[in-house]
Amino acid sequence: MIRDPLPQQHCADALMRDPGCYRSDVKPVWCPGCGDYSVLSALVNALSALQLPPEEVALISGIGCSSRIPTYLSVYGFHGVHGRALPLATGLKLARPDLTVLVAGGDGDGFSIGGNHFLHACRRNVDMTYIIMDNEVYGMTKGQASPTTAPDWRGSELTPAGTGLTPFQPLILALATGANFVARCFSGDPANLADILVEAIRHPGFSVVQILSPCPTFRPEQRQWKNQVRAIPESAATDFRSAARFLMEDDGLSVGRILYRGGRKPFMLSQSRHSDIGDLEVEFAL
Amino acid sequence: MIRDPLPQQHCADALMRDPGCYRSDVKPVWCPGCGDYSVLSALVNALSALQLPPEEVALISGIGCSSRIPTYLSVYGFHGVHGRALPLATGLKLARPDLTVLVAGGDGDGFSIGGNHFLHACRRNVDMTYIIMDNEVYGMTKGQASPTTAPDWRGSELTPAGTGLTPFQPLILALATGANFVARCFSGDPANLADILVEAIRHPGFSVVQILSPCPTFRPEQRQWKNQVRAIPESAATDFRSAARFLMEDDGLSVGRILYRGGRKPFMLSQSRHSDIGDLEVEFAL
Amino acid sequence: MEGAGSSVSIALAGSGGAGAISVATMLVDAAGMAQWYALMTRSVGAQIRGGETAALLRFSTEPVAAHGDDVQVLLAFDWQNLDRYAAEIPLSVGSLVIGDQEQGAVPEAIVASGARHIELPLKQLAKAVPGGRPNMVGMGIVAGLIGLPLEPLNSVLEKFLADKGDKVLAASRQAMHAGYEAAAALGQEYRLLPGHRLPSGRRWSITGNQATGLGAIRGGIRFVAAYPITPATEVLEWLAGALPKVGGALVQVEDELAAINQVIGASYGGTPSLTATAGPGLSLMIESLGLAVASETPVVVVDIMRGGPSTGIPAKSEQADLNIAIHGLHGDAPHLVLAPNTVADCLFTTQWATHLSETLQAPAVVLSDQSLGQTKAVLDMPAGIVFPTRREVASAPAADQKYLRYADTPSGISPMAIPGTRGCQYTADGLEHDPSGAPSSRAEDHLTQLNKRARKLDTYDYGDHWADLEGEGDMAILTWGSSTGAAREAARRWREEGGKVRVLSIRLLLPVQPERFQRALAGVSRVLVVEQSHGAQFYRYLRAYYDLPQQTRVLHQPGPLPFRPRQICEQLPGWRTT
Amino acid sequence: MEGAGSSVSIALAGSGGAGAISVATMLVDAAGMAQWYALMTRSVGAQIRGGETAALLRFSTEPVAAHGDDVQVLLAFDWQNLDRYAAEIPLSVGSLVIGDQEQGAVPEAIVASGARHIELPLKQLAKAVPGGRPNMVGMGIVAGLIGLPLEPLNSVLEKFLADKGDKVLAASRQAMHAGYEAAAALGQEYRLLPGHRLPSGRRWSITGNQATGLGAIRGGIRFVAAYPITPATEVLEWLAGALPKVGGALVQVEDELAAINQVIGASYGGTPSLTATAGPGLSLMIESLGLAVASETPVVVVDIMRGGPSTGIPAKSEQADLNIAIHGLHGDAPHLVLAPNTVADCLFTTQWATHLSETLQAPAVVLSDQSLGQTKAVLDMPAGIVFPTRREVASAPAADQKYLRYADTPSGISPMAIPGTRGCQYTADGLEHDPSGAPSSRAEDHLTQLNKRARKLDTYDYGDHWADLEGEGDMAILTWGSSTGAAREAARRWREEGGKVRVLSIRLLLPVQPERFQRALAGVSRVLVVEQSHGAQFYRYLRAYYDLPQQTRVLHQPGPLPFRPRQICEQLPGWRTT
Ligand SMILES: Cc1ncc(C[n+]2csc(CCOP(=O)(O)OP(=O)(O)O)c2C)c(N)n1
Ligand SMILES: Cc1ncc(C[n+]2csc(CCOP(=O)(O)OP(=O)(O)O)c2C)c(N)n1
Ligand code: SF4
Ligand code: SF4
Ligand SMILES: [Mg+2]
Ligand SMILES: [Mg+2]
Repeated sequence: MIRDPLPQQHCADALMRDPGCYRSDVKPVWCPGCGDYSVLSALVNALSALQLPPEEVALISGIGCSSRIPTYLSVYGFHGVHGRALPLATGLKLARPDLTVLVAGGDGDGFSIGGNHFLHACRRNVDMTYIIMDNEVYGMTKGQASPTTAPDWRGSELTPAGTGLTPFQPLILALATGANFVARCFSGDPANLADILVEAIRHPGFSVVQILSPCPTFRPEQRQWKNQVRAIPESAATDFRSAARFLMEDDGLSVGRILYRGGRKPFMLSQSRHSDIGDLEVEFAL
Repeated sequence: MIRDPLPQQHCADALMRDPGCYRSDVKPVWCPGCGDYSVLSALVNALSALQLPPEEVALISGIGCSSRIPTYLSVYGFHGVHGRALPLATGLKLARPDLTVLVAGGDGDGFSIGGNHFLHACRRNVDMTYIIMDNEVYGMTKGQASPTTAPDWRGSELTPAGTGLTPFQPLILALATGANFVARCFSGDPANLADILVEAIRHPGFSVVQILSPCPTFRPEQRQWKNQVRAIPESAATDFRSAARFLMEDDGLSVGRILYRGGRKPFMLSQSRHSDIGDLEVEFAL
Repeated sequence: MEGAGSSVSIALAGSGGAGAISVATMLVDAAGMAQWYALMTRSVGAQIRGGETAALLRFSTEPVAAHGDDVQVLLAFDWQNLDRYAAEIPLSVGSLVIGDQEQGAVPEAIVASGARHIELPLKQLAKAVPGGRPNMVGMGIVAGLIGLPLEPLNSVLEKFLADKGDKVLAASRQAMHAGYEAAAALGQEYRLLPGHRLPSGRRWSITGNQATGLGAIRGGIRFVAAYPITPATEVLEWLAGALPKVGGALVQVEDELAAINQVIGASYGGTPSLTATAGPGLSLMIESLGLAVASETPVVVVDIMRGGPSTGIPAKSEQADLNIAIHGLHGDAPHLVLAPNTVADCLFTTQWATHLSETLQAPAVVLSDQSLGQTKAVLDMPAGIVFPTRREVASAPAADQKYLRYADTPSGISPMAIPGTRGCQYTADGLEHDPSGAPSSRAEDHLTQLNKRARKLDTYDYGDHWADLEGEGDMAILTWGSSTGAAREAARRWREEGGKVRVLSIRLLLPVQPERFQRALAGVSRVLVVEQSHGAQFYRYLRAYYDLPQQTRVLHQPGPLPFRPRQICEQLPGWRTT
Repeated sequence: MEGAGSSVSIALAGSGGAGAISVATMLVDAAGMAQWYALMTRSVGAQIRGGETAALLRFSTEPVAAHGDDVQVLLAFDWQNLDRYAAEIPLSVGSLVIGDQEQGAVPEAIVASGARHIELPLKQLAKAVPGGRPNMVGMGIVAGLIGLPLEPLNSVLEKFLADKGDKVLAASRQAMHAGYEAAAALGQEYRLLPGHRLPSGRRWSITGNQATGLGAIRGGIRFVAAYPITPATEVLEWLAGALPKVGGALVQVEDELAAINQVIGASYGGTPSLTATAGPGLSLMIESLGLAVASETPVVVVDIMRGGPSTGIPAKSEQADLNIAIHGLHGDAPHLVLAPNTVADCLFTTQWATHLSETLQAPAVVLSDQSLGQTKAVLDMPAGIVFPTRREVASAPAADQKYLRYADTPSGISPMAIPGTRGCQYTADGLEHDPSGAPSSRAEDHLTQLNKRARKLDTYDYGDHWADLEGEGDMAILTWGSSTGAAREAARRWREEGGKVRVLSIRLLLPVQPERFQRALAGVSRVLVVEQSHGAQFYRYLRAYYDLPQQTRVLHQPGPLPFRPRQICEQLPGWRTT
């Protein structure tokens, strides 16, 4: 699936874009077995399913193992600083509403240092898709607790007795602050993930897709996720209330379904060119 | 109620501390009619009711009209930078669990620039009381929309068509992220406010008290709040679920009752002095 | 004190409700319509509303960029909290203080100045007019004192009170007239000579913060993301209204971290973008300014400096963010730093900064300050300057070539692909990278990119705009930003007394221009550095990057008090040349 | 290349799984037990796990602070991605490369060096031992080459493999022995002379990051709040384990904005507090560092510098955060900046920084870097230094006096009340304030407080610790931080050849010490500045604050490659003195 370094002709044509059209020639730095590989392949599959011209897609990220993903695609990318992918993407989308803007990153990047932007991105409801590769750990910095880590996880020297903190519930917060599309997936089921990514990208407004994506290196027990995850029941996804109620009871291992699709109008800037600069200056003339 | 610049003798004695013992001689910069005056007086009344020695209370704030409050009390205070009152207070409380730590500020300070710390303070559940003077505006910078401002408020030149954003719901977020005590009050009812502040300060863990505190200067229409607020029904405050359900339906003008008191254990650091520095050095010796 | 004929300085003071600021604003516009020039700075207290306020006005027959040494006339509507700002109103034995006996005794601080003092019954005169207000009486007094004709006064009143209704307008006019007549008794001492006639519209009345906004739009800025902060908010307020009219937009965001990242994102998308803030906000943007450097994304960050450190003195001016603007980034992070030196120059410098940032694909910090930004000035209409170049963009590469975003070009500028351009997809990166943009930690790639990022800035030809040089002689005043006005006025006086002195005001602070500097100072053996910072930041910066003559002195003081020309003049004797 | 008798440099390389780092770690400890000194730095690739890794080792009979010019022996377990780090392993014609033919041909980059090359069947030798691993064979080879006795080797194996069970231990020992024997065939060229006998426990094996942590605790730090970041995380990891044992604690927080504010809060409460980070995190702390300045709250911020700008090169070293540390704050914000110059000095400097911060009620930034922090060194047990003073605290004032937190004292240090002290309640403030702490925007209060905050730092007597001076002569090398090691080694060689040179390594970078500097350089007419930054940040800093002789040269290069002593020696001739 790794494409030739030079852009391929067929990728320019609608309906002819195979997943390889969205993949760059850069080899991921990820560890063997990292869940992010599957997210990468689901994402290129989703883009292929959507037949989006690669040059009209932008993928923005922060810092972390997962945030390395833009380099591995052949769309436009921006690998920014830790925790600031959402505002960077927001600026891009507001200035360039014609582009399909995706944001990707980890649980540390998005919910620890980036938590404020997450809240305000949900509130703002700009038409973007936020893909969180949640491994309940800081992979890149070699295994510290993240906001989604269970309070009793003792695997880090920084929190030898566990964090003792209430885990951060990204989807409840997304719902509560105004995200327009909410889903949870598992990287171990890339076909389902690709389908949901397609829906998320299509849906207007701010879409949040939380993906359980194991970190076998620092959370080897997550290899068991494939046996532990279960499908979100259809009943959970009827409306806002059912989704909220379901999430408050859930242990976080229910995956594979869109929980909420809202109808809020996406935020856009009104830019109406109706004067030239000279007209602006009249106010100063005496 | 404004006390003499020199500390008064009776304020050193338990059971003798009148509200004036908690008030400094500095005149507030607030506008006439600002709701924050009532918050100030409710707070000193609450401290008097609790008979806390003023030197064992610390009041931490950020930047904003409301954040000026520490200077007007005669407890220990810290007027920090914009948006960072909660981590400053957290560090203080963790290092000095013997102090009563209060945090105060505005809706901009707490939910816009400070939003991330708010989430994580709720998660961490350190034993402090957070007093938010919510006027749905940035008073200090002369009237811009804050996260709690209604989306169609057109009073600021920065958002002439309104923000168009979903208002931030502090109490829903506080509940969802783990705050241990949640209440909403109105500065126009300082007696009730003082009562609830007493309870909030007494309650272990992180207590959040949202106070509707009008800004007559930039939101003159808030003068009407006194006619618009209503009591939170008793039924709303039975448990976590009822509180959450109530808040999701409420328009934000229900006040005067504690909505939730949780039983989560407050976060503390375990500091157990059992070796001297020499013992730490043994690991390096060959 | 300067001669009253060609320039006069007047202060209006009172509690916030007294309306000193609106009166001053109207007087400035009226003076401009009367073919004069004018300047108005304001000083406000800590009180959010209703606190003390003062407006410092200077009217002049020639363009004017700084206040004089003393206030010739202080008109006080009341004396509330005067001690908090008395230091900002320089009175001397020659000054005239006009008070209203109804407001109580003249405060000690004023009496101590030795100024002459008279009482006028402002409140009483106002009361005589139904609906009349003392500030309108005061407006009339000042107008009468300086000989402002009634016609422009009436037309500014009409403009400012347009939506207040005819009754208010009539009352205001009448109260103003009452003051105008009262002034007649005060003599001719403060009357200004007639100004030069210019066609209507050729004089502007504008604040530095508005000029900054206009410069941004002229430079091509079409996206602004920002978080309010004093004293930068007015830049944003003006832009929020203006941008949509030219196809752009402003968005208020959750904090400064979001602001800087939103503008980076928008600029990456091809839209020239800007944010404006003050010191505390600039501090928060530092990490991501480094991202703009490393990813080579043009963005403009306007810092309207205020008193520091920390939250400091939000509403007062200081030139103390030079250090952070020049050196604040971690790692080796070459970028642009520019500073306007007059109200009018806020327009030019912001426009030029945008041009340079776009051309050089680097962030530009523009250091204005509260005293420029919140000063309203009557000035000659600024020339419309159009810069030739724009961001160098990439188009689709030949079929057998791979687009290299960070190609190591001779100029150091690599064509930038705008998303949407087929075949040029790349990932912009804040990690060190190879020419394609892929992360690399190899020493060789690091050196190549560090060299390239430095080279593009160092080898570009900035031309003459880098600094303003005036005068001649072997003595030079070296300054920047808002201190330039006082330095120029001091130099003018020096020359009037037969001395020679150059004034070099550096507009382009980074990258440094050592050759141009040497040329500008050729033959200079004595330098006086003038800057408004406690730490002599500008002097240290000059030492680090430029060769200064042995005889270099520094005149530096922190805010909020601006330099008076006299302070600078006092440094010159002993150094006198012929 | 240096004589093999007293020092030898060896590199171990291989893919992440090969275990080069653990072997190197054990060799260092064993060398220390064998009465030698040692140094080990590591170089890791971008791969999160399983990527390329290399360990650079230097063993010596004398204390050693830097690597030599060349690696004498490179032992490669495999050749995976060698091109990514080949530049970091300096081979020359005299070097020996040991490879395993099973791993394929020696890469071109290695062959090009001209190094001699032999093959040893590491994998095969390992396979001969049930459970044996090639890295253990490699360990034996290196040990054999340098003549490390078996006894310490066995005891480190026992210590490191304690929880792996007897079978693993036996297999490892046997594989190591096989390597040890294989080395016999390679001759005596790399054998080290015996070291000086020191009693057991008098030599330490410690990394710079651990030493920093220990220095913090010795200085009195009892509260740490921080956010993980490479290469500072190990400071935190060590402190997280150690602090609770002395009644302190570490808390991992949501971001660096929280970290700096938590430590300010804890310090305000009376507990000496610290945070550690790297460039990106330091950038985020800038605003609140200003708060610590303005509110006069002591805090220590350790910055383990890495390649910049922006996210840069996280795992590699550079000395390019000097600018931000010195000048990064907005407004006039005097503070402390210190830098350790050896692994051992990480301990002393952090301890001293804590002492100064507490004494002077100002934030202190400690600039260590990846190459000091992640270097493991065998060194003489550091002396336990106890500084006399502590934070000056206020006690309850007399009945008729009001406590003034920011009283304008002669020293500039005002006694600080710790919450809980009756009668001293005050509000610490980042707004400018009067002596009581109440906000004030008056020019007079601003000047008083600016003067006071500068004075307390400028007039304090820092004694001899401000810099390390060695040598004599009219030529000086001026350097700081991790570049000091190479500079000292270059100077040593220079002296061995009969030259004279001083080495001045500045530990206290801020406040500047112009008088001490002048004294240290009295009689010096030629200066060579040595620093690891692309922008020559240290040189610019020196120019700004110190008077340098006319003949000043700068040797500066960015990371990740460290200076080789040879590079510095090459700058000295032509300048030779007698
Ligand atoms: C300002 C800043 N602080 C800290 C870091 C160090 N850092 C890099 S990635 C990371 C956490 C990554 O965790 P996550 O987002 O969950 O990604 P993962 O590696 O688990 O995919 C941290 C703390 C940084 N690069 N910048
Ligand atoms: C980093 C930073 N950004 C912006 C500001 C400017 N600022 C001061 S107060 C404030 C908003 C205050 O609003 P709020 O917290 O609601 O307080 P209020 O004045 O309404 O009581 C802002 C934006 C600042 N001081 N620091
Ligand atoms: S450390 Fe974990 S998250 Fe990072 S690449 Fe390895 S497996 Fe994936
Ligand atoms: S501006 Fe509003 S919030 Fe601020 S003091 Fe005035 S009334 Fe209160
Ligand atoms: Mg993660
Ligand atoms: Mg508010």
